[in-house]
Amino acid sequence: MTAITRSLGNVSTVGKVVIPLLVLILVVGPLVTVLLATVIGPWVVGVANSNLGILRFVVAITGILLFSIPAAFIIIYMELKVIAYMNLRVGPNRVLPAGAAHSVIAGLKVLTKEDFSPTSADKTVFTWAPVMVFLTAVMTFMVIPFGPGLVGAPLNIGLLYLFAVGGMTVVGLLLAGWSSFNKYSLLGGLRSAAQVVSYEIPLTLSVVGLILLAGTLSIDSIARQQAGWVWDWFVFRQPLGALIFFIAGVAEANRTPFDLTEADSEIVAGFATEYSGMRFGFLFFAEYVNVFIMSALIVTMFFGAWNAPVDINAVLGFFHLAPFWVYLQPGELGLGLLLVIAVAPLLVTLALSAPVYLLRDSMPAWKALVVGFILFNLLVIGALGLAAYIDWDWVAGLVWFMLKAFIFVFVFVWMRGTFPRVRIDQLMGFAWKWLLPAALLNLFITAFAIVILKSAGIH
Amino acid sequence: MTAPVQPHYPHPSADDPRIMLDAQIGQYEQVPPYPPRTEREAEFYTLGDGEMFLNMGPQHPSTHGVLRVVLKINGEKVVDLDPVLGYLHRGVEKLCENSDYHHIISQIDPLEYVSSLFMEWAPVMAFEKLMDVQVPRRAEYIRVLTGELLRIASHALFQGWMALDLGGLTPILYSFIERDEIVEMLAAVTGQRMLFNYFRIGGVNGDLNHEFMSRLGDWMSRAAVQHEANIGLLNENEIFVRRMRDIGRVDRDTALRMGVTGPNIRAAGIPFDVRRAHPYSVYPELEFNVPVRGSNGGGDSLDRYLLRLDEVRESIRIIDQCLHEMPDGPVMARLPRLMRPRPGRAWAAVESPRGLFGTYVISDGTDQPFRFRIHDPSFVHLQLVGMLMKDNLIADTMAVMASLDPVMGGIDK
Amino acid sequence: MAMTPGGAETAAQAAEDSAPGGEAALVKAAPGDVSSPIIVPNTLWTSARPNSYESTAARFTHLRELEHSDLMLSDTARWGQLEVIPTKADLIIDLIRMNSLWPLLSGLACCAIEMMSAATSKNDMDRWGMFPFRASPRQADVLIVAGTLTTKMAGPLVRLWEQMPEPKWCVAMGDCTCSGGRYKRSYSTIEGIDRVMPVDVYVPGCPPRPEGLIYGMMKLGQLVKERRGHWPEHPIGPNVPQDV
Amino acid sequence: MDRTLRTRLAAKLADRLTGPIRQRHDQTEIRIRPADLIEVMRVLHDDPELEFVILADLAGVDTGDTMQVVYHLWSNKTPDWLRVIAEGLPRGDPRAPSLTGLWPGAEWMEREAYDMLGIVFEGNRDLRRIYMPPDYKSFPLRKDFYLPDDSARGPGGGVRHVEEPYAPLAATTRSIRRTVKA
Repeated sequence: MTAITRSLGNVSTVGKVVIPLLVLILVVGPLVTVLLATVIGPWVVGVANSNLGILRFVVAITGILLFSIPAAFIIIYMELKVIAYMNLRVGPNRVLPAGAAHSVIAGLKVLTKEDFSPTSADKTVFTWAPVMVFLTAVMTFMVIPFGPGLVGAPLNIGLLYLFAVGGMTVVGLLLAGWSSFNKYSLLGGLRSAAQVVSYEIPLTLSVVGLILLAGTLSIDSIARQQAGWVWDWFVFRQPLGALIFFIAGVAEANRTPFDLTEADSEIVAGFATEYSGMRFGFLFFAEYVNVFIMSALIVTMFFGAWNAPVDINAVLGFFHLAPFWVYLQPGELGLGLLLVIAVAPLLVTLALSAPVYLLRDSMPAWKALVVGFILFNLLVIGALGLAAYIDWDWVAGLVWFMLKAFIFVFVFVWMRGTFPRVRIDQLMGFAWKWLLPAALLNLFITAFAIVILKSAGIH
Repeated sequence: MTAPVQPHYPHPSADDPRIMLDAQIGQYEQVPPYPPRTEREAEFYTLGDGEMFLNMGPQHPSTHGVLRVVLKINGEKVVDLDPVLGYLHRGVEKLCENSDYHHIISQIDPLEYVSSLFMEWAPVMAFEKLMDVQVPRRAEYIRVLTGELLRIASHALFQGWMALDLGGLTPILYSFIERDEIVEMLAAVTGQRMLFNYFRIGGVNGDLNHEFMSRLGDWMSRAAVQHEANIGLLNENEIFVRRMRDIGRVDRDTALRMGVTGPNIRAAGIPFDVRRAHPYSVYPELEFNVPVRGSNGGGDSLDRYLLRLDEVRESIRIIDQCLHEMPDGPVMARLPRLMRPRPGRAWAAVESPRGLFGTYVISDGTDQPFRFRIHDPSFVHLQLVGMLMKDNLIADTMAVMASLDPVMGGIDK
Repeated sequence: MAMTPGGAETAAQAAEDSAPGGEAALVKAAPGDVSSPIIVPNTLWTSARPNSYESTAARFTHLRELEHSDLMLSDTARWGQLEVIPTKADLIIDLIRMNSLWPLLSGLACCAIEMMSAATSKNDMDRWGMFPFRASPRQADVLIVAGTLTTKMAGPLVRLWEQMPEPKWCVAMGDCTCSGGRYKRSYSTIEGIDRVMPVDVYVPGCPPRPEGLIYGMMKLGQLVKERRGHWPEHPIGPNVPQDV
Repeated sequence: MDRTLRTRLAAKLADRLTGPIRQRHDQTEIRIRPADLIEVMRVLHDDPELEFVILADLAGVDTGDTMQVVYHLWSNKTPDWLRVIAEGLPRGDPRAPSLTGLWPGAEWMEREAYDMLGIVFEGNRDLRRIYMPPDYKSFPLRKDFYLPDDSARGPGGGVRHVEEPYAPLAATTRSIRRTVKA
């Protein structure tokens, strides 16, 4: 025993960790495997089978957590680059082509910064407030349908859940502002409380008309009702509602021109003034996740969710064509399939690199081959993507959904590059004097129209 | 001589009872930490019900440098405020009193770093009065030309800062393009981008050169159009206009009593422009208007903003006239190297982009001035902030302060 | 009267402008007569809140103490216990930091304008990932001291520096911050900020061109990569031996 | 040079002036006692023939044995700048009446003169240091405040005692010469 201790004392820190772990794995590993195979495995499967809903929820929230990070990175990169071009600048362009990784680099750097809390701050609240902000943002994702069936939790009261959870963001901001023990933070937190609470009302009311029209609170159902052509989208039946929802959404996401909570020129960085390191990273992330959520919501409610703007079946029907279908059955080719897999890449690569080589004098052969290979890969990916798009509903839905959502993200970024900031009294006045009556008007007109149309027998 | 040894002091606050107490209570709100010394300080540092202090600066994004403003706020409303200066006090006056007359030009240059040619102009004029020097006409035209160029650059920066303080990101970058072009142009003739050190007693340091003229020609060919485009960028923005209208209104009487000059007094409806009120250089020979804005009730932030845009238009006119009317000839008077003016006093004032910039020199017969006094317009204008901001919102502080266009270098000397 | 009056008109004036002659009029400065000296360095260097680090008093109040301590001799001075992390990971972290240096939005004087100019369209600092000027020191990596540092501003500036989280770097921009520059003789300026805080990169010039600042920032990036988490060699304060 | 201004001033303020009215280039200069300051300024400001409405500058001057406060005024009625010198303030306890009642904008300039030269303006309700820190004791623009010579400080001088007035030996040779002359 002493020999073992002595030799353990000689190994490095890494070794001290690794060697006991190895021993543990060697001894415990087989035991666990046997147990898993005989007893625990069937039991887990049984439990999972009987609790499919919960399992689905856990998988979904994990997926969404994983998804929210690249989404935020892409939006941050987009903001850096788009605003740079609006400013007649180039923007970040050092890490990866066109500086594509600069947002990731910044995120990682923030992660490795020192993370401390001020002396007089309420440490518990100070630590957990960013988590709360981020968590509410991510929880909102749960009910957003990214495509047909691609939804974390298909609640039938999805809208209600959305507003209930979305409204909790302000609690996180308020806690962050209050616990920092900084007057700028406090002002920022209070401003965000006033702002979000005020804009929550027109935001919710603007959707009530839509609910009356759709007759449901389920987001999935609302999305399905917008299938078909562009003019089936709710934005054409609820233009005022869409406008109010958009404006209130900008205010909810704390974006320019309503970014009073972190107004640089007034209250330094608002509720985030005292945050550094990863806690600041959380707040920063949550802001951009919120931007994506707002865009996604606008798309889901008013801009046809995952539906394509063209009803492809109707078009095909007009030309008396059968619905397009991929007739390729790979299994029927038999041995030929192997031949294709072996030869096709080579031939296609050569075929693609030949024109490149011939058309450009300065191109050496190996470079042309590389270009050809890349083109071939792109071709294959494109073909596979097209096949997936045609074959699977959810791929098509995801493509359209992301496209539309990022168009709205672009609008958010555009506004940031363009607008000055409004003042707090103008902000509140706008919410209560204009948006709220307009939302109510929208609601009454919708209800009135529905009653009239129903009594007239038109649906 | 041995250098003084830096003694090692124990941590002074380790057992400081006041700090210990603060740590126990958890607050550090004793502002100021000493008993009030003046009536005004006692009044300001007494908190009413529901009020608190908010300390802005010396490092704050919108205080235009190292100004510190202590706000007494009630919620979002500013009850009172107390600007604290001196964070950039470089002792320029004392340094100038210890430098000879040529040297002073470079000492005073960085005072108002946005428009440093005007900082050279006033002392140079004062020295010329003191020494009875006649400046060649070409040199006077060059002074006017470069000065007006710099005025445009300064007003362009003002436009950008105004937008930045109201939360707009983009205009500042556009105005910096304009400013960089002008500054590079001036660098071609002076050799420096910001602190030109170009004017001399009795003329300017070097004639205009080819690169300057070609750059200027390029710029002039599109200056007016570009200016109108820059105006359109902000003036048609509803948020921007609403943020500035009816904020920080200065009426005529206040403007006079507070010693306001420059664009700020013209925006209050009083056509006081040193170039016309007390003409110097070749300004009497040039045609330009003194733009005035503001109704009977005085001018608000928007007036001050718009007036500067009007001034840019006039400056472009002046530059055009200078280019057409500039005579040939020498750019420096013949002067001895070592200057010992007769004992006497001289005062000279120029219209800088911010207002009346004056210098007052007393000579005692040596090659250094006995007393050298600098009067900077921003210093006077900043006083207004305390008066204008009462019962406005925190966000308006930025709008008003930006519209007064203070530069801390000049304020703090 | 040593002064010779220049003319008839100014004779009386000169008499009024200047004091009567003689040694008697010379006001002797005795120690305590006009003032008592204020010692600058320690008020600058002591933390305003000694217990601000996790409720414990700081172990060191001067970098000079740190220099002589065992902490400074080991590699762990800045990053803490890093033995578990392989060296290459350290390099990757440094590469990341090098490409994302967020400056603090703080300018002192003239150089601040050129600092802003470095970030604008013509000289785009954002290309190296240096752009988002953070307004709060908690989120900044680099303190670009742009402009003359006065004795009154020294305290707040050091406090800003203390408020920035590690790892942090300092760029001294302009002659005034490097050495005192043209205001070296003044009674209210500090001759170079390296008297009050450590400096990583000096960018001379009055003011330096924006390209100069960008070059300095790129040099800083190089330093971040090469220095691998070590402090600069020189300590704070006068680095000339006391016997000189 | 506006000769009519000279006659007008002489007519209005004959008994207040302590010296002759001087004119040079575009400046007219009058000298008064500090005790008369407010009345003189009121006349200058209010009189319809003078109407000096703009206070362009307020400067304190330390001449070595006495102090002066110098005002520069502008009026639409004359092409000259008017310089008003309130002279003869004792150097040990320089006191002058404040002009903040007439021009509230003079407040900070008076604070500056107080900060730099120690001139106390009676009636200014906010007379505290404006540039230097509140605990600063000396007055930098006074003539007995010497700027140190570059060579007087060793290269390893470190952070100097900013406020210590240097004894003449350590001060610039030039400033010593001037002071001795004066």
